[in-house]
Amino acid sequence: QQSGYLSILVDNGPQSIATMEAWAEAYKAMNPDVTIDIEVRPGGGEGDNIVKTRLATGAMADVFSYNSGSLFQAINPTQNLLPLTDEAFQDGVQDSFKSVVSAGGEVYGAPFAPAMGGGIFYNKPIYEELGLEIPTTWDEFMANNEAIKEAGKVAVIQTYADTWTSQLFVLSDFYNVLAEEPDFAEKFTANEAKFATTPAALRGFEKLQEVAEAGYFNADFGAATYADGVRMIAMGEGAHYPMLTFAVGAIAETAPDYLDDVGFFAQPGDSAENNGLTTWMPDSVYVAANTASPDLAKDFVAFIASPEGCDVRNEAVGATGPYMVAGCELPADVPPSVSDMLPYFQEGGQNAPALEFLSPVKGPALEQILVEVGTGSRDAASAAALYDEDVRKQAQQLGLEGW
Amino acid sequence: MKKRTSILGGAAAIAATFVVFVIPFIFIILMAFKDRQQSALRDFSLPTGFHFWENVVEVVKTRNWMMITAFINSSIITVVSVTLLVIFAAMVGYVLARRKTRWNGLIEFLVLAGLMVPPAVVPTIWLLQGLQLFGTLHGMILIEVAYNLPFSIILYRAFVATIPRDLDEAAIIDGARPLDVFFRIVLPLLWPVTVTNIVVQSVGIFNDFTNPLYYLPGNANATVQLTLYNFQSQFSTAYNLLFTNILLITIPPLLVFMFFNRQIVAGMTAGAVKG
Amino acid sequence: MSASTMAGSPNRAETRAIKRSPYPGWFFTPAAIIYSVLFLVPTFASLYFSLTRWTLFDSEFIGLENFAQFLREPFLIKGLINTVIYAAVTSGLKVVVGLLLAVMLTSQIVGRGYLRSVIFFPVLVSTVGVGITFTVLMHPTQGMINETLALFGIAGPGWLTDPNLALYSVALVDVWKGVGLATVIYIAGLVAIPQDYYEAARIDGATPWQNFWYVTLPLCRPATSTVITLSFIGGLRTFDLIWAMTKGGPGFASDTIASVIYKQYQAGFYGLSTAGNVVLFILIALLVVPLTMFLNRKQGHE
Amino acid sequence: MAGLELRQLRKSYGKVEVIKGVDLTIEHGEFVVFVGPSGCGKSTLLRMIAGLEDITGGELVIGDKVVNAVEPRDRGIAMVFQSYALYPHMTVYDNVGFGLKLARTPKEVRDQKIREAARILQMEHLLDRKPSQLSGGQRQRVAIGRAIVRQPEVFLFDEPLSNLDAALRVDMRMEISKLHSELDATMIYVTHDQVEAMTLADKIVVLDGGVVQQVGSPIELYKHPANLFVAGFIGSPKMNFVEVNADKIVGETVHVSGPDVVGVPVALPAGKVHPGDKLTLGVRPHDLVVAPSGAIVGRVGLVERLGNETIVNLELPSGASWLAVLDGDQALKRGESLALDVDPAKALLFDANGLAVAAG
Amino acid sequence: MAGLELRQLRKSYGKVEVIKGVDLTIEHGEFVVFVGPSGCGKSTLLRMIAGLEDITGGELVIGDKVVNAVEPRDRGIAMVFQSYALYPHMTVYDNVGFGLKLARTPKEVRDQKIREAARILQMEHLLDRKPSQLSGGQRQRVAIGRAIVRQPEVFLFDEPLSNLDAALRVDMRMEISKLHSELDATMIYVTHDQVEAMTLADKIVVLDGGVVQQVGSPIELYKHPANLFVAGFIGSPKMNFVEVNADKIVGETVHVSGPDVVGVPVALPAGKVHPGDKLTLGVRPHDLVVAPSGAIVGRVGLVERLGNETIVNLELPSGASWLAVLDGDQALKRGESLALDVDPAKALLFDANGLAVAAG
Ligand SMILES: Nc1ncnc2c1ncn2[C@@H]1O[C@H](COP(=O)(O)OP(=O)(O)OP(=O)(O)O)[C@@H](O)[C@H]1O
Ligand SMILES: Nc1ncnc2c1ncn2[C@@H]1O[C@H](COP(=O)(O)OP(=O)(O)OP(=O)(O)O)[C@@H](O)[C@H]1O
Ligand SMILES: [Mg+2]
Ligand SMILES: [Mg+2]
Repeated sequence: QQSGYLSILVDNGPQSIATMEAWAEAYKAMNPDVTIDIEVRPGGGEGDNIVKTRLATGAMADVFSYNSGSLFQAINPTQNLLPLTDEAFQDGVQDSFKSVVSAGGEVYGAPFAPAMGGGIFYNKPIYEELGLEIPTTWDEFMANNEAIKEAGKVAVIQTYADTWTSQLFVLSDFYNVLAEEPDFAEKFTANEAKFATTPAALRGFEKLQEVAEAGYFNADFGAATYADGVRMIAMGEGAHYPMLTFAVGAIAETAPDYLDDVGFFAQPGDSAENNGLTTWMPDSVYVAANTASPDLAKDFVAFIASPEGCDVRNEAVGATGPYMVAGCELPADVPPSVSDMLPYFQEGGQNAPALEFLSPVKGPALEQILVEVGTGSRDAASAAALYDEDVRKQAQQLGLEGW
Repeated sequence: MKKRTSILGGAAAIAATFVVFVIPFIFIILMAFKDRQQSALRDFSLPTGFHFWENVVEVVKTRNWMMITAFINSSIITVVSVTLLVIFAAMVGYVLARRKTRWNGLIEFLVLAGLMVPPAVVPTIWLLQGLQLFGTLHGMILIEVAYNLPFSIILYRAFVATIPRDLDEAAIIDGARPLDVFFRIVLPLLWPVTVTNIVVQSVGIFNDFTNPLYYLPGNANATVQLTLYNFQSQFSTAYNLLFTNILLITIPPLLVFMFFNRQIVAGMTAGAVKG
Repeated sequence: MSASTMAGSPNRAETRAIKRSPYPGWFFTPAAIIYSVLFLVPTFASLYFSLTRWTLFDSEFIGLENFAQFLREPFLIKGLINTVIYAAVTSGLKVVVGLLLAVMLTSQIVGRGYLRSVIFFPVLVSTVGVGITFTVLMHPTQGMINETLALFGIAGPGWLTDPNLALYSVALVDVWKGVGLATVIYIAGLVAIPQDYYEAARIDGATPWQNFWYVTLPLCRPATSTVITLSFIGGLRTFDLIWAMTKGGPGFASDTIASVIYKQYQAGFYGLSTAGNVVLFILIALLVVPLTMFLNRKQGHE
Repeated sequence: MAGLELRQLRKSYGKVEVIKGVDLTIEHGEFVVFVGPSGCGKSTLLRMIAGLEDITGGELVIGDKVVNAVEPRDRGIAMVFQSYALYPHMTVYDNVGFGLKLARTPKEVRDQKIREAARILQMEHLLDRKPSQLSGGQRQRVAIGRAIVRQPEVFLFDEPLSNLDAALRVDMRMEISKLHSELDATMIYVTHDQVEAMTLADKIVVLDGGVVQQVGSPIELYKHPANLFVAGFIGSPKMNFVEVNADKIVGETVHVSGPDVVGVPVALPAGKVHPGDKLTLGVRPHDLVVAPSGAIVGRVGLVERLGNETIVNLELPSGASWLAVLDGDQALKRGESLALDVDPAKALLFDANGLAVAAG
Repeated sequence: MAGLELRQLRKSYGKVEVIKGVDLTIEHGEFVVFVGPSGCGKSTLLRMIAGLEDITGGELVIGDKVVNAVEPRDRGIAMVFQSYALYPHMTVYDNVGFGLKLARTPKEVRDQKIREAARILQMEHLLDRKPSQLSGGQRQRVAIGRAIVRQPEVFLFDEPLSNLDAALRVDMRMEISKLHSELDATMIYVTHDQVEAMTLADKIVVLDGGVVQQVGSPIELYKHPANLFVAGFIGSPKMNFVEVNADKIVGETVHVSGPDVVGVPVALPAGKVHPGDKLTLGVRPHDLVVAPSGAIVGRVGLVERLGNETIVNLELPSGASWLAVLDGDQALKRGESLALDVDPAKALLFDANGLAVAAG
């Protein structure tokens, strides 16, 4: 039985708010003397700034959600966060997750959501109608696209009104990069490998260019939004939508009746044998170093990272992917897009973390550069070169060695 | 004859403004009447069902009636800071326009700088914390005053010239102290400018977004624009609720505008001086 | 008594110093305190950070490197040109349209209250709402604008997706949103013009147009200078609408200096973006200070 | 041709009726002066003629067109405003030349006309100043300049010389008079200066309370005022009045008496009054002469010595006080008794309604 | 006590010097009138005394304090502005009462004073109006009202009656005169009206071009002007001038002749002029009388018949023109020849520098 007051800062993704509210309710039901106050912040870069500003000025809420991986490193965890290494619940958390929320030998976070994959959503009815197979190589994928286009349908959905969606072809290709250049991430961090000069890395840019040049996009790809993309893939207005698997939640929300029409596969590489998924570690919850009630905060975080927490989440927003906590089960009736993803995570499946979990280096302008590639105003090679420039600036700002 | 042209002109103007200004507005209203699925299409279509009331209820109830708190907070911040702004800015604008000294150039530059330089957030928070004002409505009010002073000063400064200096002189001869001249003669005659200031600043402050986000953390301190975050995020947006919310938070400033708009009347200085 | 027997300039200077102006300096005090403490001091403090690599948590002094870096930004020149175009287009249109609307709205026109409210309404709507509304209306295929054009057989352009057009489209929306503000300022300016001058001009034989050109325009100079100053600086600095509508895109086509800086800030390059702000400030000052001096100089009468 | 006709012209501000039905005909080329007490409606009438005030009722004809709904610029008028209304953002030069500029007069012609006007108005050295840098009288002259350069068909002057010194005023009066005869324009002129009214006018219109009291040539109004108001208003100092009764009538002379006067003879055609009638006797201060045997006797009050004449305030027995303007510089002592007499032909009588008992 | 002393007071606007060193002493309780041509600096001087203009040079003493650096509200003055400067957003009532309100006069006292002033100024019915709803003369009266309710030690009036009709002006003149004697206040008064100046002033100050030309009592200035400027300025119509040479001197009489006059005798103490001296002869129009044998002969030009007197424009042989004001209504025909004479004691002579050849 805990008592006291807890403030929480959560980003404004509807699933985030809903999940956190559900957790808070459940937790308060167990501990009636606890008051919980949930505050919402924007996501994206603005959200990063809020979090950093509030941490830097000592005005952070007791518990907050934030990215893991390189963005986590940028908030100075050793100074600003309360270590959770020795908490009991960490025993159940997967090591792969712990590694992306650790700094200076301490673990600071607990998973906020299931893991995600970056790949390609596809519309099952279209595949059935045209008798298509799930592609395992890029060439098969392009052949499928051609067939779809021939059938007078939109092969690939792009939604550049929300520029961040343009990055998927490149980011989800990272499994394939690692397959060819296993040490790309280290070299990249050390300024020894470049996108422009590493053929495997350049492929992601080229793939986007190929798709664009083949004219597979929806007509209004420049003006469509992420919400449009979600709707289109669900309702069969387009056959493929490269996206992160959290989009399942959005589909469930805006087009629940079509949830079963959407499937998912990893972005294919050039060889069929080595077909694997680029994965994203979920966001994490952290406890601020200067919290007034550390014990309560830790207890609440432990609750989140418990099987009960997972159940509450399943109840509130449904399942969107495999959990990072031992004992958490997915319900039996997960939508196909989720079940399609699970094999990549299971024994014998192939997956690799996205670049941002292996390297702190990520240029901020990637999305704009890729929009240029997608709209045909820049070719892959120069885009990759421009991105390398952008990366250099970021690395310098981080003060990394060797830049 | 005059009448006819004014009616014709009025009709033409009404038609033109309808196209340019009202149609986008209708879009906003229509969105507020739709359900989530339809609103996600974001098209210019009639709502398939009447969901306005549901939307309103949901918007208002979301996150523990956050909207209500937000309205109260925003209103307090707006009323107090606009009052301070008007008085302080008018005082500065008045003296700046009336008294020519060699400092004027510098002062005007500093004022302009307030418009040209974006505020430095983190040092300001440190400062507010030092002053024990961080995260309080008082602090927020002072921040709004500081950030919006330049705009009001520039407006007043330019308009003080329209009040004949003879009136200051007459009041001075009548035994008025500087504060009397200012509050009894100049400020009343600047009423149209004050109205403009009130309208513009209250809209700006009521709708302020970034500043409360940084300087006024805490759920109890929510302001109206922050309520938009409840329905809009990078990854998913409930457009019907977002637009209902936009519509709801637009109403108070609109009422303020309609009330004050009527107060802008011509001929404030008529009959004052000869020549 | 001694003062009156002593003649000469030192004495005069002294008496002049004693005489208090009817426009006392202490009128500045309340504003000056709030403004300096909460704005000027933090701003000057932040100047230091433009010379550092700054993560908000700690900073490392790196001299002028940030400035060098900022000036190497690949799209700086493009952004600079865009910034000036954007500011000039928006402030120019706001002045012209705002003035014309204000003239119309101060005349005895029917439906005046309605018109005033309608024109001011966009000012009230949050930028987010405006951004969404117009991205919808300007949608290249389903947008109402292009659908209407299609009725006349015109294939409408991709307002926001055509790189050559996006900036201007946003500028137009900015004018749509901001012209109400310019209009209220102009209305205040117009009602301050004594009716006498119009009467004199009518007697002198002025047509309505001449009336406008020779009387209204010069006499609402306070309003004009305010609107120009405010909207020009605003235009040089804004990014919120650009952000809401195009995020500087497609690609980098509608990036302005302010949006470039904002992106750096979003990316967490705090020192760099502070340096960018210093550069932007200098740029704005170079354009605006001569402009305001010009506007104020011409205010010679009265 | 630019004659004017006012037909039952009326003007109200809300409930206040300011002009209450004015009928007036002004011939082309006539010089008409409006006089009347402060606030009687002179400026309002002028502004209605100019087209600056809406006409509440009646018709205004200029030339032979009803112009009620015609714009000021199409009425062919120029006006000097009582409040000047100089354009504050223009120099004197531009203020004066503005009307010409609007009429697209060529630059040289304009320049020449402006300089000519400036010469007439003795303000050549002020042409580059802004109105705010001028003295009151200088502003007024700019206002006149603005009107006279335009040479319209009708001039409207609203107290154009009120802030000028005597010498300048005489000069300006002459110039306006010259302008009038040169241009053959119709002029309507408001003034409070009796001398101006008398010397300039072909016709004087006396207004009071928004009603025309009398219209006529200056000398007619002076000699034969239609009523008490006109009698009192025209002539300075004011005519002296006293209530009297008709005593007896001897041929064409009526003898009247009252509390302050005894048996003053007044020339009057027979049959106009009857003995016992209640009347008012009016005598102009200038028409009183010192006469030891005079019918009017009083005590000397305030004495004003102007040099060429002396103004005496005479306290009459009833407590009323009369003014007398005596020729030359007379050293009268306060309190001494003084007897005055009046020429019967110059004394006037008014009936109980205030209307003149006509001598004609 | 509120006497004033001006010591070498100077004022420049940029390079334009407007007041060029004025020395003047005004006793407590005195009524001083400033006269001078338009633009000569009267208003400026008044505004300097009020403290509204910075003093460029010299000293201003009120009571016995140098007040150059004293604020207007501490100088104990009230002022009527030439431009009225009414508070446009206040009613007449509030305009008049504003000064009292600032001085925290109790409400009843204030009310009573305002109503008293309104009564004096005949504007009781206007108290609820805003200035924009008033006629020119009504506004001017409000401006006066605002000054007189305050009863300060020094009153400054800048052409306070210029827009009032004659009758009202006479009344107001009386009221101001009464106020002066009741309050025992010092009054400084600017006017262009000669009658006002003459009747109100204890002392007249004649200004020209920012320089004091003469200071003296009205009658002194009229009879003994210090120079040609004052002689020409004081008295209406203007004094006639002609250039002459001294012919011969007989006792205390000088005979002067010129192109237009022959042998006009002028009374003058011996020794002041010598035969052959170049002089200017000045004769007031009022001092000319019709005399068939008169020394001044000309042709009748314009004739203005005012009723009580007749103004004749006489064309002299050289082409110069003189004015004569003749008593009564005289029917003179244009073009006929007229001979006039002048009393030797009333003719004046001025030397080559324009200074009067003093008769004293
Ligand atoms: N701001 C100024 N700049 C330059 N000259 C000025 C300024 N203000 C006034 N003057 C000049 O100073 C002189 C004196 O002005 P002032 O108002 O004192 O005249 P005044 O004697 O009151 O004349 P009036 O009888 O016409 O009112 C005038 O010639 C005027 O043109
Ligand atoms: N807007 C108004 N509302 C009400 N009454 C008004 C308004 N304007 C003028 N008046 C009144 O109308 C009357 C006539 O004014 P007008 O200006 O014509 O007088 P005037 O004869 O020119 O007087 P003055 O000689 O004082 O200039 C005045 O009594 C005035 O108070
Ligand atoms: Mg008038
Ligand atoms: Mg003056």
